[in-house]
Amino acid sequence: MDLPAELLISLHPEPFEPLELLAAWELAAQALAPLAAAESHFIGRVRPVAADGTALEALELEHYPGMSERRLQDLAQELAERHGVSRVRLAHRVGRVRPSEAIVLVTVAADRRGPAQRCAQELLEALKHEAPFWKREWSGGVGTWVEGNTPF
Amino acid sequence: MDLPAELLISLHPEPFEPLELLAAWELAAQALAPLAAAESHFIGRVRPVAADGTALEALELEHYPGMSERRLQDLAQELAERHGVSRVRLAHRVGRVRPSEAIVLVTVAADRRGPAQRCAQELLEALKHEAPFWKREWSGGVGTWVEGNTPF
Amino acid sequence: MPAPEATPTITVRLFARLREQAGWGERTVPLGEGVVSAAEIWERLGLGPIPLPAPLRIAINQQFAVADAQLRAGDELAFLPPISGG
Amino acid sequence: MPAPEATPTITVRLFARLREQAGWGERTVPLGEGVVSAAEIWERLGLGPIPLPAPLRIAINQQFAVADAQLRAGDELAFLPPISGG
Repeated sequence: MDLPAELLISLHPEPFEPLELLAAWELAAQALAPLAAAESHFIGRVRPVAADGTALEALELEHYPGMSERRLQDLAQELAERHGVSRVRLAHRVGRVRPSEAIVLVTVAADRRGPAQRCAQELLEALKHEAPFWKREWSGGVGTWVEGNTPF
Repeated sequence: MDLPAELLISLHPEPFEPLELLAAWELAAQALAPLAAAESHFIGRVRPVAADGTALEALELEHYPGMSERRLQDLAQELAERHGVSRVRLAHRVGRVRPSEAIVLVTVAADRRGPAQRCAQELLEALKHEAPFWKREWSGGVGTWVEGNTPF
Repeated sequence: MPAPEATPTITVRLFARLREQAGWGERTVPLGEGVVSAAEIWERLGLGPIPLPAPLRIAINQQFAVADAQLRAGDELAFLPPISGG
Repeated sequence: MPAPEATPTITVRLFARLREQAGWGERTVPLGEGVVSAAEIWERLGLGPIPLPAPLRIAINQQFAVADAQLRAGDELAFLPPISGG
């Protein structure tokens, strides 16, 4: 892959539909060239239970405007280059997210399945640890900051 | 995950739209329970070039009716159990497939990202080697059987 | 008139390159006397020498099997060239 | 009337749990004399003792930085509790 990867990154203060974003992304790609031979997607959604087992009302996602977009861009670019993939689509919610709503969409298109899968997987891990987002669980009217991530 | 995984497997003699299958699959899941916290998808499409570098007209996918469906079912079930995932959606083309059309869709829903990603990845490798499908590349009016798979 | 005694047979199926090389995809084959293995059918039908080439696989009744698996009347035996799915 | 001499300042930002504990999210802080590090600002603002707790991270002008990075007038310094994105 000699051309630089095309990256599309967006933050969403309102709910987004992962499959609609994917459809728009594929449509835009198709206008330029045949769709890639391999596409790997990951959708993360809010669990209905908090870490302590109680019912979750909502997950609040705080972020660092400006820095979060830049970090996501840098992480996507770095991993896209390392794996030689052609396109990356990344969407992340911010604000108050309700159970079963999507928090994150990671999509990678490449000429081979290995790079597409590995890049999508590594990008997901990278953004969980290397981009300034913070989760607070709301349960029974009480907010609790989540420090660290769920086990892989 | 104590319940057995829900498996949905289909063979398609005509082109299928991966995102439409996914939308229908999510809709059916949503009717029963909140969507899973982690969903991993893979879409494989036909490359526009044959193994020898010439332009590909079409890929012909021969299969063993009856055995191919059963093998896909068994592989999905075995891997779903091993990884403890909740839902698997698998679609595979047969017949004459044109460049950039989808050949395969592998989707796994689970409560955690690790099992969803690993199960989707292993299921893709398994079906490439353990289900009776055979590819023939058509290029310049000549058909060439493909033995083995593209590198990972 | 009494029905003719049924000859025990199996169905043999070939796929992809093997089917094209042989010029047929499905045949009913008499099982003959004694125990018969998949490999013996391969040889008897002139599909090639035994042992079978390593990349070929065998299925009996749509389940993978080994070359010396014994066949029974009514079985469906298939010879499968190297798989290339997905 | 001559403009008052500009005092060199930086902007300090806190997020999530840190912001709530401190009761503020953004402040303009005079840089003072001599070289000043991120860790010194942390201590000076009464955010906690130094060295900073290991899980905290620092950003200067929206790039990750180390605790003893030197600050310059106009910098945006942020203290970031453990990240939990995705």
